[in-house]
Amino acid sequence: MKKFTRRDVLRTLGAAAATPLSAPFLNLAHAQGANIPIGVALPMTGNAGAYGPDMGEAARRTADLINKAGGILGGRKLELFIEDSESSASVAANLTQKFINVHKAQSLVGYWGTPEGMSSRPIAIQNKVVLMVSSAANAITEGDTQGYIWRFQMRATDWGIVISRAAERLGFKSVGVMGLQNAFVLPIMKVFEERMQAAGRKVVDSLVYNPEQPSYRAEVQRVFGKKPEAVFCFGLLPDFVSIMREVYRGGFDSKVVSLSIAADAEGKFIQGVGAQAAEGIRHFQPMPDVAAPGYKRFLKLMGAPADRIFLFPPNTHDQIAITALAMEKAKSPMAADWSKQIMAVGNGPGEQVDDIVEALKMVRAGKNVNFQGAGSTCDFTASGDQLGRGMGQWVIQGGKQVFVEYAKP
Amino acid sequence: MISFIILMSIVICFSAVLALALNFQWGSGGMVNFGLAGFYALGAYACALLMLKGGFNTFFATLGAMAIVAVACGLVAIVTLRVTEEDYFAIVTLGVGEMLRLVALNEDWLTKGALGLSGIERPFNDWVAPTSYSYVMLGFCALMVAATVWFLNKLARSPFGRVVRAVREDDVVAATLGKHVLWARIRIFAIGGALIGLAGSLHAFYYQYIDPTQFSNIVIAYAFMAVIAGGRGAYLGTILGASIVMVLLEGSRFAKDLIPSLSSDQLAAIRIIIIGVGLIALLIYRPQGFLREYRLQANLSGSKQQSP
Amino acid sequence: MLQTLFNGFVTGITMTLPALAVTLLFGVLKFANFAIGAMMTVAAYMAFALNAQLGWPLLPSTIVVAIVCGLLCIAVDVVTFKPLRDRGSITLMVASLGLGFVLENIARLFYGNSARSFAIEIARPFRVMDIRMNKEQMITIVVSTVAMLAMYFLLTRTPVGRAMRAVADNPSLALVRGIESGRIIRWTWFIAGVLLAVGGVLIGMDRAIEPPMGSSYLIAVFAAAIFGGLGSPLGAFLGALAIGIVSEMATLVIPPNYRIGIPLCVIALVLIFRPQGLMGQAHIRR
Amino acid sequence: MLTVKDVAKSFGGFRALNGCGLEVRPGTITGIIGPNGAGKSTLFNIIGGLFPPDQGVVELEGRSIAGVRPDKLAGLGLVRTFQISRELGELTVLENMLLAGQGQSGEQAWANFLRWGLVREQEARTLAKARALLERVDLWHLANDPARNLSGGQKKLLEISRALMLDPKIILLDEPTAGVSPLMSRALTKAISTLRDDGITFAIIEHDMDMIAEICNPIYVLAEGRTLTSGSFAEVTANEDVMKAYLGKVAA
Repeated sequence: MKKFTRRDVLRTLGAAAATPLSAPFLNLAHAQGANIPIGVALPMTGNAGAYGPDMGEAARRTADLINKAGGILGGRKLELFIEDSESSASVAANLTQKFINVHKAQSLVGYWGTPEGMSSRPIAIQNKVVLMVSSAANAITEGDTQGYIWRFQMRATDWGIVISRAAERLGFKSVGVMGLQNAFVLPIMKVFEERMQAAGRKVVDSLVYNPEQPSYRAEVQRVFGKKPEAVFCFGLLPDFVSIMREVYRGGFDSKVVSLSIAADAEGKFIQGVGAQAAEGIRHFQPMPDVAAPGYKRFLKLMGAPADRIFLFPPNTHDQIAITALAMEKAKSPMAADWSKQIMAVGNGPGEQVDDIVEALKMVRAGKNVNFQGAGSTCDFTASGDQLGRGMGQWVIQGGKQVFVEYAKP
Repeated sequence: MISFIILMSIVICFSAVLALALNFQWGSGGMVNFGLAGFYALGAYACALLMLKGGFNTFFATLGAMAIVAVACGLVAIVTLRVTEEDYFAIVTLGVGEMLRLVALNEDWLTKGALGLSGIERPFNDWVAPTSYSYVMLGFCALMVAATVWFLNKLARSPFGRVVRAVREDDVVAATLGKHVLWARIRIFAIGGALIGLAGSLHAFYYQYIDPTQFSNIVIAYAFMAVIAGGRGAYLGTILGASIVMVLLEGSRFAKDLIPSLSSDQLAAIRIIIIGVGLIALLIYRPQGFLREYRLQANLSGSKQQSP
Repeated sequence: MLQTLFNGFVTGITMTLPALAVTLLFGVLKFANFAIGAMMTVAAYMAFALNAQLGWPLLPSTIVVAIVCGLLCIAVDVVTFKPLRDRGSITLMVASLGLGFVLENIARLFYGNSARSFAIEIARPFRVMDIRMNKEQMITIVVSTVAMLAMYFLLTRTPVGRAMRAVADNPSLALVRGIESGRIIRWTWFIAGVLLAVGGVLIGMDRAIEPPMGSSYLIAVFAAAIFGGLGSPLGAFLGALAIGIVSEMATLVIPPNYRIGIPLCVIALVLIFRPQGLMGQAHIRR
Repeated sequence: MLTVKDVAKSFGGFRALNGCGLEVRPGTITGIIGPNGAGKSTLFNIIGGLFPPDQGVVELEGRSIAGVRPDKLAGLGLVRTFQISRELGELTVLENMLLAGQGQSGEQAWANFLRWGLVREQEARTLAKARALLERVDLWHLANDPARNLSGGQKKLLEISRALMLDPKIILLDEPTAGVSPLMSRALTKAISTLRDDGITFAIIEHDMDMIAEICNPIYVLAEGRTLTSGSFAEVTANEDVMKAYLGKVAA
């Protein structure tokens, strides 16, 4: 190993001191023909660890597709930097710094959880870099985002709207609500309760519980003990498994409604509690419109069977596609320029296209496009929220997930 | 790359302040603090809330956070130590730390719960161009580390520092020699608390966003590792220890590609296992750490100055 | 109301075995072992491996795991705590904290973060006087009671037990060094390992098996042992029941997510009013 | 000067002291002897304020000190040493000495920053005093060594010197010659009698009968938690009960 001399150290320090001055020039240098870096922060660890790998695969295949078709901005290739966010706010913030400062990324995609999105948000805005999140909490796009923050997911309050509408149709007269203390669960609970009360249904009890509790006996006893017709339990996998064991062995008969990240979790839930205890649980999750041509195209890209339902990977695909389109449209890899074109390529006006390669060609030819993504129609509000994504509803029957319906807010 | 190293250095700096606080409480004073993560969270939240809700500027918010954590630590010491000894103290700190994190998680009206607090102002933000802010932040954090080390070293060399170490070595003897042990311990824990408050404030300034997940118990393992590696009671060593721990942690992120067969899940587990094993191994094989605690060295040959 | 009382009783009795282990370890070795939570987690995963993965019934799995855990604890002591024995309780506590991190993450390394359950049929409850009870709860009550009686027999009727009690009862008497003390320490670890393993399996039956399952009980278990008087087995038993019942009953008046505050308050009250705990004796160190 | 009357103390079911009493007059070296388990160290622990007696009177210069904290006692002029030397091993010999200095402003954390001139001046004075005491027992050349490196006898010397830093009126010595070489033991005996001549009062627990005989008067004999008898060395050794207490212990 090379020994560091004092001169080396001094030289490094000198370089460090010179960097702020040269930083703009470095970025300019980047603008000339080099690869276009994109930072991808995905949950490989922690409570969302199940989703990261597929999202990463979707990102890779989408980038390859674009690169094989000649890249963007006159032949420049997309280069992905995929990292594990560990479902943690501080790790994600450090990653974001690394993407921006080490890899000079102007587009940050992935960011599944709310903590990741929230902690990276100020960094992205400060550095004028686009951050595309997959998280639901309303707060992500609230306030002044200067057009740098874009959500590829339904807003949490919209989840509440869809779920409460379904609950009304299912005819529950009285409901209990329990939710994990979590940034995206609380707005869902709030909207859900308001809507249920407005519809004249009785909310017998509502409580928030902590993650990693020794047991959930007291919570289950309090809510289910009041014998509501149905209990809506918004949580994540580990707590929901403990809760359902308690419910089943406690002999409670209220119907249970939950979210798919808890009650499905790629099959881990039924594995965890067994088929009898899981029987009859309904669960909801924002999902792509599986009938849409964009989603079918995505399945082919992933090489997956036609009935496979990907929840989050289509969003990652769309994030990369929109990045590419907006850059091409703005003729610039700098986020300050292309962030202004996101709505133009996503919402239209223009011809509806669901093939990213085709769409890029059209943009290059100077035509307007209205990109239709795999996860949604990729329409946005000016504040950065996504429209046109719906929610799926499933029910567990005989140890199998049975799809019920797809609904938009 | 340079900018990233700068940013990592900032992280090292505020981790070092936290480790220094622990080194004062535990290394010098012998008061183990298993609630470190909770007190750290208290510092960060206090600083953020004083600014967001109290309208304080960054300077007074930091001072406020230091005072609040100092008082909290002092209270824990008073209630616990009035009657009993270190084993109970460790358990109580663990519980109080847990409780503080629960409050941060559950009191939505104050802390916005799991959503966390965002929009935290930073010191000197108005005077510095955003592109060069990280240098100013590093300078500021490094200054805080230097000030902390200077302060602690000055204390360690003072008669108070002697009492601190005496209380750690043998509280009964210290009492026999006329030292008020309980009062000394309260002060040790409170001064450490003030430094934890400082570390928490720097954390809040750096991330500009805080939420309860940032203050998990792993923080405790890292801080203990930094203190043990650096040397108990050796404050300069703590900076070295904190650097080693953070470089290992962040470096493993870069080195991930070397072992592709491991999932990130497993890698994260292995990292903590390494920290834990390292902690025990250092305790057994090198309890004195890399650097040694300050010891008074008098000039033995010099002439007598005054007769007693 | 009655149901909550019963729930509290079950919660309490689930904690008796770890509380016994804590009090026993503290009594003989004179330090608070923060690794017990992770030790239970590891035991639960070991039982899971035998039961769910190799298809053994749960009872033999538990017996095997209990013995293995007992031996493992002895090994852990030799590697970790023995070299530090002379360094005072704080060093030992810090080492146990590190050990806890290591053990919990070994479980995570092999099984990841997702929640798992033993391969046992979970059944609907039966009713006694309108209180819902279920089979696992009955098993927990029986096993814990049997373990308590076995402990009582062990501590009063066997030479090793009497020696352990002598050391635990007389804190001013520093642990006698020599062969005898080595044997007592090994037995203590073995018994604590068995208790923790069985406790871990019982907790795993009660809730989902996941890496933080054991550590989430840490504060409550310590509160139970302190409330009962550290070093007193009967105290640990009663303390666990009391903490369980009080924290479940408290959810009737306080928000359930602050339940963890109850054991903490109990510790604070004990420290202020009766530092030696319910059944403990006043003791003076050194 | 120091009066102990009818003191009793139990631990659990065990009665360590039961009706124990003694009187230490100013300027004496009062010896306390008795078989192992007689309660001698417990008595010192009670006088030294480690724990309060269950009942009985402990007075220093006519003022009750039962249950008074050790640090307060130090202020009243009472210091003790321990049977097994309790030097502060990680501190240097000199630091051990400086620690015992009284009324140091520098023990307030803030004073070191706000009144550093005063602190430095006091520190110099404390240092000079410590140096004088260490030179007297020939430990000055070891002043910078960690105290744990000292030999058994040197540790005892350090403990006594450290006690002297407090300018005490009375020092309780718990087996000062235990584990000390005969040569050092002689030196200790001499040092203690010199100090007595300087006006310091001593109470000594000791097994070394030569030392007791040489410097202690009066001598109290404790057995099974109570005071058996007291008097000069000759009186005490002539007492049959004393012989029985010692021999009885051996026989049992």
